[in-house]
Amino acid sequence: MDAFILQILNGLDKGSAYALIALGLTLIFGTLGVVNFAHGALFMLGAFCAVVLSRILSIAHVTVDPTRTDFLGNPLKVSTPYVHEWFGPEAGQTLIEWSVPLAILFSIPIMVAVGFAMERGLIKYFYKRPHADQILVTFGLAIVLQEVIKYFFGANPIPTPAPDALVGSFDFGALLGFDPGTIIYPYWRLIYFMFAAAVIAAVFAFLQFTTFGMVVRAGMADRETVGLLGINIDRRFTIMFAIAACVAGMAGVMYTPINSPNYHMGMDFLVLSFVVVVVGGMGSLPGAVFAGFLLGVLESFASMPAITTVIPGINQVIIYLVAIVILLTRPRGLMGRKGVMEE
Amino acid sequence: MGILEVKGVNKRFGGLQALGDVNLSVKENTVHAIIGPNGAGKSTLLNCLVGKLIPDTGSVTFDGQSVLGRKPHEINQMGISRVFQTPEIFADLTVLENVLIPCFARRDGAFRMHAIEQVRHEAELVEQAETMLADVNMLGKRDFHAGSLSRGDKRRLEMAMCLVQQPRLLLLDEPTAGMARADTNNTIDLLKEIKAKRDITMAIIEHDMHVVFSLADRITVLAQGTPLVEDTPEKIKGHPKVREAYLGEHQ
Amino acid sequence: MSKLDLGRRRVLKTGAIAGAGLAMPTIFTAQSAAAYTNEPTGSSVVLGFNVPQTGPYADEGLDELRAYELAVEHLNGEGDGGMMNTFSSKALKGNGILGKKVEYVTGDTQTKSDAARASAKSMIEKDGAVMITGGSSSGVAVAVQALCQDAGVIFMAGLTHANDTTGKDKRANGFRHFFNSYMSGAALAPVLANQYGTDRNAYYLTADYNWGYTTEEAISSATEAMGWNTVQKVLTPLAATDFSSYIAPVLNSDADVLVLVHYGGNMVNSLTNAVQFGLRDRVVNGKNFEIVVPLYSELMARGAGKNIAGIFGSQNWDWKFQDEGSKAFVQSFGTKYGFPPSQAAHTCYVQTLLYADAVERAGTFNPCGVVEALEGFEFDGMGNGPTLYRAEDHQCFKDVVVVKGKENPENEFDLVEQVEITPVEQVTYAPDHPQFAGGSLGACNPGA
Amino acid sequence: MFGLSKADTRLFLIVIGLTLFAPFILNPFPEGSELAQFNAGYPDLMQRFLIFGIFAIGFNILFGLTGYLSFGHAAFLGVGSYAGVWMFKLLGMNVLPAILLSMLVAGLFSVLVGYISLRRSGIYFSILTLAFAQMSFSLAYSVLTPITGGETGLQLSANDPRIFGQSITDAGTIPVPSLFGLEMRDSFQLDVGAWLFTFNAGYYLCAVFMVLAFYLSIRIFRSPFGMMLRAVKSNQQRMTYTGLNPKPYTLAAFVISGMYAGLAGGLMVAMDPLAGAERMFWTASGEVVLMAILGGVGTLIGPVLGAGFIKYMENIVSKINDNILHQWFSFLPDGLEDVVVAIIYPFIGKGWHLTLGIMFMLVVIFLPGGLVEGGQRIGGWIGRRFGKGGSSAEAAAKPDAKSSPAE
Repeated sequence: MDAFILQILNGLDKGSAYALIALGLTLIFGTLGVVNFAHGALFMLGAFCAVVLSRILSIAHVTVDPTRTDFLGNPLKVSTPYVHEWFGPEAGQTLIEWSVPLAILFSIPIMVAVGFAMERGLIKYFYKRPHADQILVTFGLAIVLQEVIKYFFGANPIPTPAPDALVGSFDFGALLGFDPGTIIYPYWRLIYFMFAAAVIAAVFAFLQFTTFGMVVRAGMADRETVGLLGINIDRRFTIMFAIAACVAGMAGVMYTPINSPNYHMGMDFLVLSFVVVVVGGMGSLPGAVFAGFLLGVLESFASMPAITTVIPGINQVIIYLVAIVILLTRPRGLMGRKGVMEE
Repeated sequence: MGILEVKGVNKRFGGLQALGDVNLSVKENTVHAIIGPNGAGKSTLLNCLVGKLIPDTGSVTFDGQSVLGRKPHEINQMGISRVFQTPEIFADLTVLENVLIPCFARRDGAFRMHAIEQVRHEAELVEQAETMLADVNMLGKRDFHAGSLSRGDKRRLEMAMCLVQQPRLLLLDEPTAGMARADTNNTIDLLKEIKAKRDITMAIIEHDMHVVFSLADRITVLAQGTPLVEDTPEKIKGHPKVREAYLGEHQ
Repeated sequence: MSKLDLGRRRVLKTGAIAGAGLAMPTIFTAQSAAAYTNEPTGSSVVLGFNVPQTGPYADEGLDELRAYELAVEHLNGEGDGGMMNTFSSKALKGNGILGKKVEYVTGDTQTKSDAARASAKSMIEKDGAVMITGGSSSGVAVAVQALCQDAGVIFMAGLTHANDTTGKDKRANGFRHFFNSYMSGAALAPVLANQYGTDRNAYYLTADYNWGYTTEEAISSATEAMGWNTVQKVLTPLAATDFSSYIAPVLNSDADVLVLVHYGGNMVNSLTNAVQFGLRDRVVNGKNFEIVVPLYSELMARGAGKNIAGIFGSQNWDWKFQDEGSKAFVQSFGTKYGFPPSQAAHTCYVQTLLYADAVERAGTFNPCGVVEALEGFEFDGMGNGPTLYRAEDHQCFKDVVVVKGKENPENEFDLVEQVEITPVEQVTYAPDHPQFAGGSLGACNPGA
Repeated sequence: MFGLSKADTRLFLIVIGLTLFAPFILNPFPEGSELAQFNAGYPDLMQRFLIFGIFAIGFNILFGLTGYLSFGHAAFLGVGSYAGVWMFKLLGMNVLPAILLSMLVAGLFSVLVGYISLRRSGIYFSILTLAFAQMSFSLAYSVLTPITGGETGLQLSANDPRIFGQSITDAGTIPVPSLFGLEMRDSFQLDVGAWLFTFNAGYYLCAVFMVLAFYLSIRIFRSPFGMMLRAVKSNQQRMTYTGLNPKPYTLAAFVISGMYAGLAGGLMVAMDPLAGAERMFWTASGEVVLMAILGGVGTLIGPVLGAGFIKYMENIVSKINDNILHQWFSFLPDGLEDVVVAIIYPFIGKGWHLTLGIMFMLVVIFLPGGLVEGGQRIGGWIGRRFGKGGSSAEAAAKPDAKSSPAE
């Protein structure tokens, strides 16, 4: 039972990441009709916002300490971050430590700008082009973005830990009446889940309760009609793209303490998030979110030793297997609309 | 005994009775129109005839054979062709190819793996297709992209695609929907011409009274999923029930 | 930045033919012309450095490439000579190899066996490379080794740790300097037993591919021999990025040691996740919960940050070694590039020198001559103490160092501290040891 | 000729000519010259051009004609490769049975995958094929290691039975793939002045298959079957109401293109008897999609050009390193040289992916019809500029200029 609860938590956590990326993907699919292979790259850019912020906060001035030597026997260069000097070593260090949460704020304008630039500069010319062309151009863009990041930050993962105060784990076992230490869950993963829930709720509320959202939803259903009504749907779609980019970016920022970011983390997520979107049903936001959590939970269960010993390799294929079963039993995924991306 | 016999057909969608006990008989070599106000069940009936929907009860027979449970392409192979509300053509193919495809379908059936033979070597079928195009005055556009045609030409092309199969029954689903008066008249002329040239049975589902009365030999009026009356156009015009159910509302 | 003149080889190679060829094309089959594949006929010789330049191991590949460039410099008599000064064999004179200037070509393995083979093939077929070296995974090493065997050139493996490279997939033309899974197990087990006691329950998370299998087997059999108990072995997909669902069941088992048989990005993520779940702070059966990472990769360990502190593992070499060879190598590498080399760089550098030395001693580039010179070759001064290239399987036998992650690193390169050096006797095994059974070297193939 | 129309015959002859003389055409720069780096005329890469050309041609029969975008086509190539290597291991080193079995096994696998996946269309179909391929890859890399060799790939060993051949040669090596004694790696070299041309047996075997595959693809494109496939892409509704059943047509196209992939896989192991699981990874499937789109979807020659382009980038651009750059620009003053090298360096060698990504974007932005459109534009420009007669030489060098679109 305790193992079961833990895997549900894990599944929800994985699902949060899937759902956040899939949410943006399906928004772009649904509103703009664009297959965006660069969406994973946006997630990766978000993560590197955190890296960049921590680097900025760590900018240091270098002094030479003649009493110590480096590995070659030369005098040691000591670097002291400016924030240490400005706010004192302790406060300065805390500031650097908190770079990941701070990066959320830092990433929003950046990701909005990136999304805006991408849509205006590139994607809008591809609305009327075949999906094949959209795939090629966004895939090309994804490669370019990730290679640029690789050029500046290298291929290795870069550690970006959560602030010390948020490191550690929460003991559900004691809370729920199990043995202490059996159901412990890291704080940051709980934060990630709550963050994802909040973002998803915010996006839904935005689409549900604002006029803007109403128009966009109408546009998702029938773009031409809304266009005929004289509503400038294009401008709204640009904003939608920026929002999708921003959601992916923030998901990336928050993900960095869970796994150290590297330049190809976007590609790692890309295929899975496509599967999530399609299993959820094209053009369905709740479908994408639900499928994200569903696949996350199933993946977690499939990796339990009790199951992998019975069916070896099931943890390797569970997501794809589930995707096949769902698509065969429900032609348009869990909540897909008819006619969207079926040609 | 008509070529198409619909007997006691019922179709429900959830709580909605779309078709209630529909009986219909289309006589060979006539033009039979099915009219009725919006939501009368015309399209549902049509879809039951072509295999897209399966009625809950009742029977549909074509030339003595049941069409129920057959797939659309099988029903087509039995000799029923369909013209859509908005012309359904192969927009990415040339006009000639559009007409060639039904020629192949007629000769080779629903599937044949002819991957090595070359289309241009099928002189007989090409000739057949070209004759058909000439028949609808489109031979000059044989190498055009079908997608680039005007709407009227698309309609002609679709008719040609259906006729080249030499169907025994041609189903027309509001062939003039959304057309301007001039286009509508052209279509009427085209259909008259087609009818004059060959023995063919047509079943037309139509909203536009002008079209119906210019073409139909017999008319069935459908209201709320049930046939109200069936008679000749002249009699239908003055029928009180029809005025009440359909024409009255239509003014 | 110093430059190497690469183009000259081809000019010189074909220059002689060019004169006659213009008048009348000469046709001959490549097979009959040379005594062995890519026999260098001009004043230079080409080596092929085949390393991952794209994909997750790109940084490791680049570090290997740096080491190769350094080795080429030293062989050609430029720079400070590095380990050539401390190497026990004095055959190398700093005038290239057999008097021929060393040139090189580079390629990208992408850490895929197909791409690696394509790249190696182009080096052999297009650039005339007489030796291929590099790689940072066993899959690639085995694939390229087999290719070199078929083509008739020498393969000097880069970073490859699976037993198979010199076990069931060994080849006569292939040589491995790096240590292997068995050695990691044999070196780690006594240290672990010493540190953590002999009554331990170990839980294995193993990367679901060949290297994972052989390493898991090596570690588990070595620790079981010390009295440890294996609770569970779980295979994790290569593509996994979030290991939480594999870590969580550890909490519900009675394991008190977690062995992460992961490398590279998998290692960074699984270790980070394990620490997140508070495993380091756990007490099970009255014992502190411990994590072990059998094979350390410094470059990747950097990605795990503070999480590696205090975690045991094994390494082939570390730049903080204080022997003369290591110091010389670190000095010249550090001077050239500004930071210390990784163990991948070290093994690649050493392999290049060993190859060059073998050619000098054999007096020929003929692979069969080189094989003969390397088989049973004993040397010292290359950073690992006295070392033997065993003739039976072309594996180097040397001391293995057990390390643990440093608690308070002084800089980003200062990742591990040496715990113990396990002497070579303890890590030596019979060539027909069950973990290595099933392959045969075959005969050396000179190609042509 | 060959039962083809005049334009198709011309295209076909050009393709035959290009494959036949590729060892010359791909080695335009003299050995030892600075530009020799760009020569692609060595056996391995030439074989790859053809093999991936076959793969892309087959993929295009499915995607270009029916519009069904399979995102798991590499699985068939991978399965074919494994089948081929197993033939080498069990039967003997003759390549023909291996290639035939590769096609057969890939064909059977594609019947299974196609039958299930084709129940859906559009992106749902793409994801189904992707799911099958990813499952194949994951299992081949891990659980199925005894059959597939897992991480290291399936390779020959001296202990293989090889019923109709030797397990090990007299010289103590593992035998190499051959066609009735003609070893695939046999080459002869031709020295003409400063040029060195290599003619490789394996390459010409690939060339034979490639020419046949290309010929078959022309025939399919021009056949009633091909027309039906385009009808599937254009309007399935009309198709069913014309009495045609789209299912068997699409399945047939899927299986044919699966067998093309199997042929490519079989040839790959015939040239190099090792099958790695990575060739089934989704990026490999994505690569063939990119090849087709880059070259020009639905055109005959486009996919081959796309395949050649990507493989050229992968094998040639990735091998340029900074030393080579320094050497190229050594004529410049030192400071300037360093600047130039520093500018170009990120795009070559380890940065070849970056160049590839940029090329994808440029092609799709400026040449919506892919490289074929580029060729047509160049051809058109030359035609206008120099009149009709002057274009023939250029057209021979640029086969795309002559390609005829699908219709």
